[in-house]
Amino acid sequence: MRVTVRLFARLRDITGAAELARDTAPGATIGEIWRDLAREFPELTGYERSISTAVNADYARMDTRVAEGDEIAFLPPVSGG
Amino acid sequence: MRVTVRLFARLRDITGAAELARDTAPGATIGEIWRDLAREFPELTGYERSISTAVNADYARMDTRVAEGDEIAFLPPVSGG
Amino acid sequence: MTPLFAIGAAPLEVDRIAATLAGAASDSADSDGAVVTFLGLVRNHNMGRRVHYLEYEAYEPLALKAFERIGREAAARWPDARLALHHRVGRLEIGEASIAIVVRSPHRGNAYAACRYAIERVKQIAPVWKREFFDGGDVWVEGATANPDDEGARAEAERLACA
Amino acid sequence: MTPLFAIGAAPLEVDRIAATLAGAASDSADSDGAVVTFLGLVRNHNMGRRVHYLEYEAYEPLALKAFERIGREAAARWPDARLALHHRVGRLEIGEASIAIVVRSPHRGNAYAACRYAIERVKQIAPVWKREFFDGGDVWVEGATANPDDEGARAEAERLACA
Repeated sequence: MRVTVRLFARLRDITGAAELARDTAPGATIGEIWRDLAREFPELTGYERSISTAVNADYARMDTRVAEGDEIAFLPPVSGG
Repeated sequence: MRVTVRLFARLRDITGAAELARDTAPGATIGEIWRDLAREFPELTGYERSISTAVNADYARMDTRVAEGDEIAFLPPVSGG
Repeated sequence: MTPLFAIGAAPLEVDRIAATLAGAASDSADSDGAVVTFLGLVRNHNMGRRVHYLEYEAYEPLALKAFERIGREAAARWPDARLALHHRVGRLEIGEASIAIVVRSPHRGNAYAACRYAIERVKQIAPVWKREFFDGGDVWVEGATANPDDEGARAEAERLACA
Repeated sequence: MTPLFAIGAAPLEVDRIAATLAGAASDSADSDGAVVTFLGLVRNHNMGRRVHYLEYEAYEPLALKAFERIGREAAARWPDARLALHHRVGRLEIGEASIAIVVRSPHRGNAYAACRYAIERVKQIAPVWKREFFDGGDVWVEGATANPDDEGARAEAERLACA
């Protein structure tokens, strides 16, 4: 099952990519995708407790299950305004 | 001793004049000028407790003494903004 | 150059007022992170009456001093906030602005507070009166007895400013 | 026509945003007595660092939904207040506006409160990030972990709005 992972701000700097395509098992959660990513890019680990996440441009939770073609976003703490 | 009395908003409507010249005794207070005016225009009496007053465009009190040539203003409750 | 404090018959130009304020302390303008602006508009109704238009009258020299006093009070309470305040007089149609207040500050909390404080103080101590023209008549609106030395009123303005 | 909620690279045009908001409910616009506007400006310093410029980045579709959500929250809390909110992204120089919020209401208290609430909520839940470029380096500023369902954060925004 293929999903798109989007990364912003410092998460993008760490991974070196604003967007990644990733294969994952059917029924995987966002949390599983994050942990795979953190294994690949260990610097992400420090963000585990402070990130937010979204699926298809709606806020979601780490236990949300993803589907084929979903766009998963990982969001570091925000600083707009 | 001659002073100028300025009247605003409904006080002006009551007296029919934005500005009046009045003769008063040397050392008169603003309160005395007001009471003379209220005798002349009895409708003013209702404002005795709610007016503010100024001398030469500075807020003053009813017991402030006036001097020759002063501009005395009587101000009904305000409604700016 | 538009002054920081003014009262007159011309329509209010918020952009020019804001530009004057930004320029008034150009060395500190770059450290401002917030601009809060208040516009008071003429409403089409008041106390159940349908309003056609308003006329504002002022004791202009004293009004100007009152605005400057409000500016000093705000600066004493929020030293990093700077304020401009213009009031209009004469006939105003529905939807037109009768007052414009612009505040700049490094911090948004102080900008909101000083701006709200200023409009509350205008309503307490500025020698300005509005006459409402409605169906079948007109009336001078009378609000607060102006007394700049009334510390209770000043404290109430500060409370409303959520300071 | 400028939308009520927007995010993009173009400089913010407060007059057009305000005009859109006034036109968005033209039947009720005549009963509005207050317009409160907030502009967030790029400051030349932050946490002791001299800032040269900022770059803002956003997850734009989610940011737009967050702004609309903030508009709905404000409308639920202050039903007579209406709100427009535009955020800018890309490189911003010192003194430029990164965000503009305009609120109209019949009553000034609600206009101030809804406007302050909106900027606090943006800082809590809008997926927008700023990168500060200062002497000798740059840093992504990281504030709040965005969680729109965090009722404690929402209540704090309401408390700051002095509601």
